[in-house]
Amino acid sequence: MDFNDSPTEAAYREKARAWLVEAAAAHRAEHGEPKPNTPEHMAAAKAWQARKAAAGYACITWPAAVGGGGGTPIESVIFGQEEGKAGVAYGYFTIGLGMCVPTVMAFSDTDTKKRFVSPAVKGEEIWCQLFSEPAGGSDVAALRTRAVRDGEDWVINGQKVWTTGAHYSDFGILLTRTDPDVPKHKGLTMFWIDMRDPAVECRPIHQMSGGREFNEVYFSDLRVKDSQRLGEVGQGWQVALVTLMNERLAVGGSAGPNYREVLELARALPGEDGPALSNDAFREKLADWFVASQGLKFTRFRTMTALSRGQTPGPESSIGKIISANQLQDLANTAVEMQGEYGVLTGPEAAAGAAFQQSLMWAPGLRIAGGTDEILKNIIAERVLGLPGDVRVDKDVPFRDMPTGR
Amino acid sequence: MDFNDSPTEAAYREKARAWLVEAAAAHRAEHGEPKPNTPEHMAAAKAWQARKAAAGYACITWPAAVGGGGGTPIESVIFGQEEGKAGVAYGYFTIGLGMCVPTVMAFSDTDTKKRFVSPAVKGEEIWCQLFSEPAGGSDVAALRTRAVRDGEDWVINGQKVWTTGAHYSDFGILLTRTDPDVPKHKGLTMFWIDMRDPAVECRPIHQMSGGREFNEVYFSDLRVKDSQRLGEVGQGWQVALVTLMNERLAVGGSAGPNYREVLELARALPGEDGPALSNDAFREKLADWFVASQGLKFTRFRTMTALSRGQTPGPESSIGKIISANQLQDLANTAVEMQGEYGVLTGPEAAAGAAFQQSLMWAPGLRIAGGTDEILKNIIAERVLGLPGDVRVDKDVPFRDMPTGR
Amino acid sequence: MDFDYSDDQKFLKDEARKFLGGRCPPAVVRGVLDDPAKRYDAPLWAAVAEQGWLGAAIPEKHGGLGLGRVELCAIAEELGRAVAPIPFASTVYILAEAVMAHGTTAQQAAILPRVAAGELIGALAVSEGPGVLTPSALSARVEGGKLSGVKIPVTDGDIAHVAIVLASEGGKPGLFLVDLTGEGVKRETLESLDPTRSVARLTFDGAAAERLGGAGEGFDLVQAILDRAAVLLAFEQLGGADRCLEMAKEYALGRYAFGRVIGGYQAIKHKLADMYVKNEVARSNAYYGAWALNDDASELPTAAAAARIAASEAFWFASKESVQVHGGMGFTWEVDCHLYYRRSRQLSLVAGSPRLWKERLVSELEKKNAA
Amino acid sequence: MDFDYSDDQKFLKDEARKFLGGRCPPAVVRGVLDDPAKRYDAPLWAAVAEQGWLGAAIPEKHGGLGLGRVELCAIAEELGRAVAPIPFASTVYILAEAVMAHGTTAQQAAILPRVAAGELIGALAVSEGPGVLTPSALSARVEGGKLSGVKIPVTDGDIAHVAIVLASEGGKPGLFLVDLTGEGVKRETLESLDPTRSVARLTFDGAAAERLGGAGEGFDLVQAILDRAAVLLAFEQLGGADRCLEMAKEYALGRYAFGRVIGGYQAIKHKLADMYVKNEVARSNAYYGAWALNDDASELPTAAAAARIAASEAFWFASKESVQVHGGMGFTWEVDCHLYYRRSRQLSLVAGSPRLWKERLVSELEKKNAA
Repeated sequence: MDFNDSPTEAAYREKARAWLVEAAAAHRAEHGEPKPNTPEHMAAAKAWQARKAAAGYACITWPAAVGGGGGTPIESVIFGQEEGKAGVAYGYFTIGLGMCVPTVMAFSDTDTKKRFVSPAVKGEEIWCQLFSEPAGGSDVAALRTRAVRDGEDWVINGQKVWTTGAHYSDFGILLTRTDPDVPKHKGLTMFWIDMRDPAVECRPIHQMSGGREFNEVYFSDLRVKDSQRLGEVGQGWQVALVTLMNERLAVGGSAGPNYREVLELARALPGEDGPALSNDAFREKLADWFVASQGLKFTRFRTMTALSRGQTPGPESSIGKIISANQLQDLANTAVEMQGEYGVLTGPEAAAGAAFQQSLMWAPGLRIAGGTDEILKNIIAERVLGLPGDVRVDKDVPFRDMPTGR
Repeated sequence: MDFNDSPTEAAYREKARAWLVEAAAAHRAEHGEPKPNTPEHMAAAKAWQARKAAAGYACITWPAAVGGGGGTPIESVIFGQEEGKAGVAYGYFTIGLGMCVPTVMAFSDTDTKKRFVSPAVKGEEIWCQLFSEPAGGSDVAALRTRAVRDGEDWVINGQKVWTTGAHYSDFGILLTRTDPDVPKHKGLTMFWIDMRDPAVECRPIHQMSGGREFNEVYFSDLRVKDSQRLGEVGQGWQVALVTLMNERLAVGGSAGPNYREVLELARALPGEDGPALSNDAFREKLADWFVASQGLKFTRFRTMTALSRGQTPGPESSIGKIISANQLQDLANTAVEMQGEYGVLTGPEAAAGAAFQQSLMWAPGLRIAGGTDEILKNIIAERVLGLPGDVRVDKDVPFRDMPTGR
Repeated sequence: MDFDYSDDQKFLKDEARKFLGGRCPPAVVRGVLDDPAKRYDAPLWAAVAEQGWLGAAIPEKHGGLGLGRVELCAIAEELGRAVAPIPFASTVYILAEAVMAHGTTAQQAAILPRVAAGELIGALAVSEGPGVLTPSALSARVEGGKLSGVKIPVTDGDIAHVAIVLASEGGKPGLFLVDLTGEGVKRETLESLDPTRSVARLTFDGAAAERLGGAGEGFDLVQAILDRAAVLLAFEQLGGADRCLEMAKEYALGRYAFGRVIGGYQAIKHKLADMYVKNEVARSNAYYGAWALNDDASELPTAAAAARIAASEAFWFASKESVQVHGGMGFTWEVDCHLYYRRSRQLSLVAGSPRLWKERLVSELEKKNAA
Repeated sequence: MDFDYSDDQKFLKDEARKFLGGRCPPAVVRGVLDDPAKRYDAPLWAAVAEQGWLGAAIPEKHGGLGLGRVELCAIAEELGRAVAPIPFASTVYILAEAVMAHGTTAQQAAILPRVAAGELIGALAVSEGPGVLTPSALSARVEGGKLSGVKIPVTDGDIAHVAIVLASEGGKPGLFLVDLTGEGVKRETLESLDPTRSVARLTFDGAAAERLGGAGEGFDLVQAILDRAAVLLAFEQLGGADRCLEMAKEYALGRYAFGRVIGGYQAIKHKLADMYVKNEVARSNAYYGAWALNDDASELPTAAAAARIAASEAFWFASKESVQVHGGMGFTWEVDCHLYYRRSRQLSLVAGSPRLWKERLVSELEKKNAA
């Protein structure tokens, strides 16, 4: 029961840290600190990824033969921690390298792998994942994007939604319906596609939080070759499960202000009787948030311990998002309410740079993205506790005949 | 939007109050204040019921011809309020007159009605309701008590559970399974039975709270005549629904200490810094309990208004028990925890006469009796909001073939 | 026992709903939301004035309809349901109610007819910064009838004609009526969580100020004004919460997942049942508040606090969980969920946070129980 | 990174579970519950002593096994899971730990070997009535080495041989070791929410008292003792909470309603998922507490508070909702749910309520963040 690295881990950490210090300095000298969502930022990100790949620090657990580091999961975690401390980290590659490219590696031929894996590892090409649709949110397999065979090609029409990074991605993996006459899970097929094809159109989604980080993606007679198929025709769901299983290992980043920030806010705010921080009701909430945050932090440590011991962590990590997303909403709301009428302000005069107001508007999305509270609780109940799944009325019905209401 | 009686209601209230003052005095002079669960208490209760019946204050909404008061629902509510204030009220008749006898009235022949209704109104005979079984809690219709036809008789074997007042009841209405080869709701039949029959055995249930207020009731070759049948063979579920619909109108009594008692406790208890009542976190809870309690009180007023206007209140009253039972548990626990280590004490030295500790042990039962939180939320969702019922896998399966696990 | 709207009041409420259904559909709310230059919907304001709503509770002699407060509650409930983007609360619940309760005959004669006619928008200027304003921290000052100081934020401060301003005079806190269109007033519109309701920074530099109510009673008067406003705001919150439940229910009945409507899943059903329970608790407490307000009962402080606490909780819960029931769609700008989510925050913040009202409620209960 | 039990510790824990499965089935717990004369299960106590658990963390030179605190945590987790009706907490987490941390060499030599051998039961006597005991209210007094006063309640006070008593001496609060079998001690067994754990009123009238730790440090020492005990108690609570979840899950998988197991309904599934989440948060915080305890880290006050808060919340939630999942059966005396419901209350009350620990935690955070 301690937090120290094993000697091997410590050695790896030391090596990684040394490399990072030098590499980060060189990287900054070359690229500066460009603003997010600019071409310069993307260029810097790609350069950093290439630099890591050259040193064996990109895709650490992948074989060196495909450009990876040939290392262990715990090494990957350690490098991630040190990279965070070094202050250079870009999010553009997470979905591609975490979910899409592993799927390509698992389900394509040698040529395709050769064509795509190494460029992705080096950051030369970015991938996105095209699964969610308006008609199938929690129920991914209810998707309607149709792929119809035409000789050696497939012709694709339909729409995806909530696609992260569609507008800057070069390629995507696309789950389609190829047979609506069989039950829904059996009529799906996966393809990789070129996102630059003119038949692919990205439109940003205007979120309730005001931002536009996600996309709708439309396909109008998009033509792909049968060789772009990943897995067998009708086996798309099995392929998608592999993709989604890899999602679990992607580590969720920090989600906004936590107990520390709200403690600081309350210390400065006048309450009825001394600073707001002296209110016992607020203090109890603060204690609860701290305990939950520590709980999540140490649960991650337990996951790392499992990795360190060579075990595979289970779906237990689902607890993280349920807690953190709900807590963010509660914490942000408490911080805003504590300000009284002033709490409505979101401009330059807002307290704490309007961080709490922004979190308040973002939290509802966080509670939905990557699985609603309800879906995550189902996962815990079914996969961790072994309780039965819901009664499924859609298992044996041809997709075409399923009620949809719209 | 006011709390005053209409002139008619005020006149009725005045008349009732005048009668109650005199009647209660006379009743007390004759019976004193016997301890609950004694023969004297039962005798007093029966005498009070007879006195009310003679004056038209028993079963106020029932026709005078059967011994009732020939009055309106709002008169019944008004009398109940005044009776409460007069400090004489006994619970022995609630289930019989609220649920069982109305069922007898609805489903039996003239002779049976003549035989039973008037004695019940006068408190001469007490009824209980025999529906729940070990195998069918929330799922009442899953019951297994078998009634088998034998000439003009039926022979009944099986077990009921959680039967209130079985040990002091004279008669009961009993829901049985007469045909296990049809789906579960279709094979039920209702009877009235004599609780003094030697083939009926009552055993008190030892509750986790320590008390023994409820019973298990066993039937060993209980023989009843076909004329004791209420409704048609196989129509027992329809009959039971009438019984249960009447349950809704039975007013839930006070359930233990409320915000006022815990406020008083906290005023007297030392906290970290002044009395426990000065703790803001406690004060917020107190405010929440007050608001919820007032919410329930005024929701009852809204129900009374509907009655007063001649409307039928809906299943909205289900919100009452969800709130009050959960609140009782939270309030009791808060009051106990506030005492620190001393809170474990339940003997004569316990704070507030151990009322909070008793409530803490009773509240889990209150959350189950008359419908668990989950069942009540289903009722609200389905009957008030019109959402669909659960997928039912048991609708068309013969009862005999239903999986039960035990 | 008559603890509900009367038939006449129900008729008024139904008519109000129809009226707002036509004049204040979501497109009108979005017109204000999406246009930073638009601080409220002026045509709706004019139409509401024409309906007589602004003067619903103002006596006939001052040009109002002379109805009771319960009628005003019925209107408030419908305005909340429609997320109406107009300064109704500031003008009617606060300015008009305050002047009726605490104004001199002259002040009433000067202000009430203009409110009833839709010529005057009001505002309440108390806050000077984040957190609770205590008497010792109050910095706005009146000297020789001239007000100086900064108030931030002031809801509707940029569009109001008259503000009630809390300021100290001779070391004592008082309330003052200030003509915001006169000299010595600088107004700046500020960005807000709920852009469909306007907020501003008001900077006073020698603005003419006339006292409302007694000298030194400023903080007590603010509380008295907020007690009345709290009941009316509770009805707006209740209307909003009801609409959130309806929207969530409609969506849950139309949206399919795994071959059946999501409204058939217990997790969704129970979430909606929870909303229903909270809304009913809020409704019952609001009705009690309406009675206390209408009868000017001594129970008003307790009733107002309970109404506000229950309604704030119900609207917050319903607005945030309605987003969740709508899933990804609920998080988009196009779907109306966020109009209610934003408004639920605005309404909870505008007259003191639920936490302050809980403290006020318990203080009242302590007093009552001690007696 | 090695943030879990080691293989050896897991082995110890598995063995403990097997041992308690055989020696402490529910029948043994009920033996104490149902017999007012029985204050603990003496055979189990003897067997536990024989296993060496009483001295698990006591140095070998004092007759213990000299293992670490993490091993003791593993044992605590299993004791909590089994609702063991023995004075383990009072004797091991409190008396032995306190004497190791604050006792003189002589006191250690006198007490620790007897604890390890199972010859000595301990108790902590602080409370003098309901609510928080503040220094000014402390009424127990020591004069000339003789203790007088009343302590109520004292967990295990009627069966203990030695108590650590908080009393003032010369106007200063101190801790004192008192032989409860000696002169001037009157003990009365009291009724409790959890009859499987004993409580008593102790009346001292000139009982011999020997100071433990420094003069005037009584309250600080109590807190230091409770910091250590809180971590170990958190593991008992965690073990209990885990067992509640298991019981609820097993019942939900075997009980049918409407033709399918109730464990297939979302309302039950999500309730169990909520339990799981709380238990995992409690486990992670408890592990951190174990580390801080074992390493005598400066983080102990924070870690102990967090462990206790999370574990109290988890056990309360799991024990009360497990009753609900069991439905009517869960409310009967025959089903074991109430053993856990009662113990969850006992464990939350015995070392200070969660509310006090939250206050302590936030005070620590304030200090840390100020620095």
